[in-house]
Amino acid sequence: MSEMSKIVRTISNVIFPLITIFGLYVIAHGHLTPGGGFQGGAVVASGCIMLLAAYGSAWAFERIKEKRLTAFESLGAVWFIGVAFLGLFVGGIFFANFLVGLKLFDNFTLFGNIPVVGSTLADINTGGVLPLMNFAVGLKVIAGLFAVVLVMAYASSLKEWKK
Amino acid sequence: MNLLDVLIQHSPPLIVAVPLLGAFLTPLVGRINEKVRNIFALVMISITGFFIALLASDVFTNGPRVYVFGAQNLTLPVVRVLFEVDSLSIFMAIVTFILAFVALVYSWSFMKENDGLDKYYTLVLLVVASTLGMELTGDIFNFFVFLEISCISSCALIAFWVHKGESLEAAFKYIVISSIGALFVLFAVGIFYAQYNALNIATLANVIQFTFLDKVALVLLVVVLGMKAGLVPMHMWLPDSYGEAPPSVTIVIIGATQASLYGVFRMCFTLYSGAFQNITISESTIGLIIIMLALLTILIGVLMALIQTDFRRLIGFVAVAEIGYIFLTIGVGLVTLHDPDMIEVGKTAMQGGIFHIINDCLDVGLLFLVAGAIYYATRETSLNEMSGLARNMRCTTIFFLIGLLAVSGIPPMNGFASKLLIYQSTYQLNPIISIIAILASIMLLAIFVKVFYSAFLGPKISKFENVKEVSKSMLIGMGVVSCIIIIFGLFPNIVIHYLVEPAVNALLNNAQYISVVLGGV
Amino acid sequence: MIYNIPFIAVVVMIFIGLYAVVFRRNLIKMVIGITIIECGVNLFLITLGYREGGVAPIYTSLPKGTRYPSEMVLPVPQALTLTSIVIGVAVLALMLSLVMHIYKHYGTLDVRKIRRLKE
Amino acid sequence: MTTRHIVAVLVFSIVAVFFVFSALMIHPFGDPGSPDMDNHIIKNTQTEAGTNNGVTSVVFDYRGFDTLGEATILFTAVAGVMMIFRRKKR
Repeated sequence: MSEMSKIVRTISNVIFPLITIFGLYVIAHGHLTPGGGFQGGAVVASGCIMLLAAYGSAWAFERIKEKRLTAFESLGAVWFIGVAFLGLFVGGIFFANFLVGLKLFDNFTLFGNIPVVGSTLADINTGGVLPLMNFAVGLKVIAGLFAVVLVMAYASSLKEWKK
Repeated sequence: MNLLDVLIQHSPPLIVAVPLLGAFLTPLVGRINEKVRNIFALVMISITGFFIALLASDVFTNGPRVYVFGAQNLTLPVVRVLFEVDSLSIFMAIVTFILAFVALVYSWSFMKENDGLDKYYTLVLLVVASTLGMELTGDIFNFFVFLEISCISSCALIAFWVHKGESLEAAFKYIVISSIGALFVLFAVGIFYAQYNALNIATLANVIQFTFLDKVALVLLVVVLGMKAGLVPMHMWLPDSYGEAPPSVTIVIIGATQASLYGVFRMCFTLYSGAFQNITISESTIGLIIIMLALLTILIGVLMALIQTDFRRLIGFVAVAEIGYIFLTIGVGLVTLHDPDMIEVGKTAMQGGIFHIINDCLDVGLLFLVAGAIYYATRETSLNEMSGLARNMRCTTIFFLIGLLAVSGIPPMNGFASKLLIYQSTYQLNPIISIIAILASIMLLAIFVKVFYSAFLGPKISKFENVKEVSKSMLIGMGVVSCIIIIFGLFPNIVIHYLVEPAVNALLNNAQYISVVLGGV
Repeated sequence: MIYNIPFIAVVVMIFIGLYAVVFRRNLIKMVIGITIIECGVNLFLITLGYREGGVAPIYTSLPKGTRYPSEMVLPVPQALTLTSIVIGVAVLALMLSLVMHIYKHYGTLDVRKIRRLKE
Repeated sequence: MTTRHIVAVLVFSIVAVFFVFSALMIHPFGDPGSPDMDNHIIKNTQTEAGTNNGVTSVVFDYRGFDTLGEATILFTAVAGVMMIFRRKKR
């Protein structure tokens, strides 16, 4: 993939932060509003892919290697399964939502509040392990999807592929 | 509650989670050192084996065990994913563990010269984890998820030698067929969900009514899982992918294929057991259709194997024929088990079928390992080019002889024990079926004698002057499988009594499977 | 009967996809066919969970006077669909990379010219 | 049109008829009856999972193990693509 015109590059520069912020919002509010790790991760990854398309694969490949991305992906996966294992060690069962109602110190809860039953306003400090898992999945999806597209773009721009 | 009880209680999720964790960590561990990574993968598989052994000791004595994810107690209606481990599940898990362990030991030196081994070990661990997940799960959507993992990771492994066009082609064929198949499984899951608002196998088995929609779902499930196992007429992917994948991987993929077979057993005899209860022998159309297809599978597998010139494709077609024997027992079981006069026949057939699962894995797996060893030593897969290999590769020749005798069902080997049970039961149903089965077995022997004569005996060729015996880890891998084959062949009664019979009883005791979850509701 | 038109649409989508897989000769078109089948199955799951006049099963700022659970759509099919979509993406990525490599090896995407593994 | 095509079209249409019939036999669109499992989830998502979002509670809590499988699938696909596009070591 080669570089696109200056107009495209400028506009993608301007839009990229907005896309990223929106994607991170979708990830962070996954337990309150429609959305979650996968959806938000896909939004952020598509923002990254937009930059890749605008600047060309060689530019992107100089700045980030797919090895680093796969390491991030592994990290996300380990984080996810790690939370599940924490459920086993702390909550006594695999995948237990052990943070709900758990008071860590005096009154501090980490995502541990229980919402009032019925229609409520959004309280971000709820959900137990759900936000943690959302973050893990978000990291995974961002790194994974971007790595796939990056590798494909780079491989198709190599000379040996063009006959 | 002592530590052992706690470990046993938590072993169902750990059996799947440990290889998964290993797969996630392998890319990170692989950055340290190649040797550390290989040892790490082996250790992860061994830990899994430890948990499988613990759970097996419990399940074979105390009956099925349920593990609910995310909650201490089971609440009704069943909303959570749960694992339900009965003797059949744990039997399949043992099979998978043996194959995975052998594959990892064998890979140590077989794959040494390749690059991209981090990903290789990751994917092998993923296939193992997904196969175990398919075997232990008690939730039908979870089964679909693990089916997808196994098909994606097997496909990537089949394409491991990317510089070969044939392996890419085989991988593409495999993923097209298995992803469409998996989507139809999802469609069947949707049908169940629409009718009964449940995804749990025990709950579904309790309420299933055999409406038109259920029949459609049953046909979809049997067709798709049969396709994944290699039932004719959807068998064409199997020899391709078995023949083109690296042989160390083929043995793991055999395990994944057998998990699909396990799925057929589970769907036919647990999920639909209540629905089949009132069907007499003349009405059990699906059983008769499966018997027909199974006979076709055996015949086509054997006949196609006759004309092959590529060693590994030949074994692939033999694997198709062996799958046919297991499907034969499924068909016989479906026809006979609900008829009070014939129930003993059905039980014998099921014993033969389930015993044949492990024998098939070991025999065909051993043959693939031998083919891999020959490829490693000579870089040759065509049978027309091989000759006189017995002089330089004595151990491999012995292993090949063991595999040959086992796969064609000759008395001192394990293949004989299970095939005898199959012949017995089918003879009581209809003598023609058993005659066809025996004839096919004899033809298998003929095929392999021909291969043995042309590849291992025969005149010396100058090209193979400097061929050496393969290295130790490969010999250990083949040796382990051969030992198990011989032990199973010498003491089939013990194996049947302690492993196979509990599995068959668990499979046929549908009420227990349901009541463990629903608690007599 | 007339209310089941969404399910008929599902069947139509599945068979359009199957048609592409079975009768088309181009690898990319086969991949597109598989994606269409997958969309059909996803649509099937989503339509199963619809309750007439229902809102999304989310309590944050629920419209006033909504009765639950009878006026919320079912959450489980949505979760299943989410899983199925991600699986679809994964399969698509793998298939496309295989197609790229096949094109590199054979210089064509025509199934008839690629087949080496016969009999 | 070869014979192979005709057979394929025949099989295709027979299967299609079965699918259409099953589509007609599923419960009417928009009326799933009384779904126990889903009603249980909608009622208990705030107390058990501690979240307002019913779908997220199913994805990560009630059926969290499926999501682990799903994350694994993405991981598998990325590993597979990386393996297929690997470059030779120098």
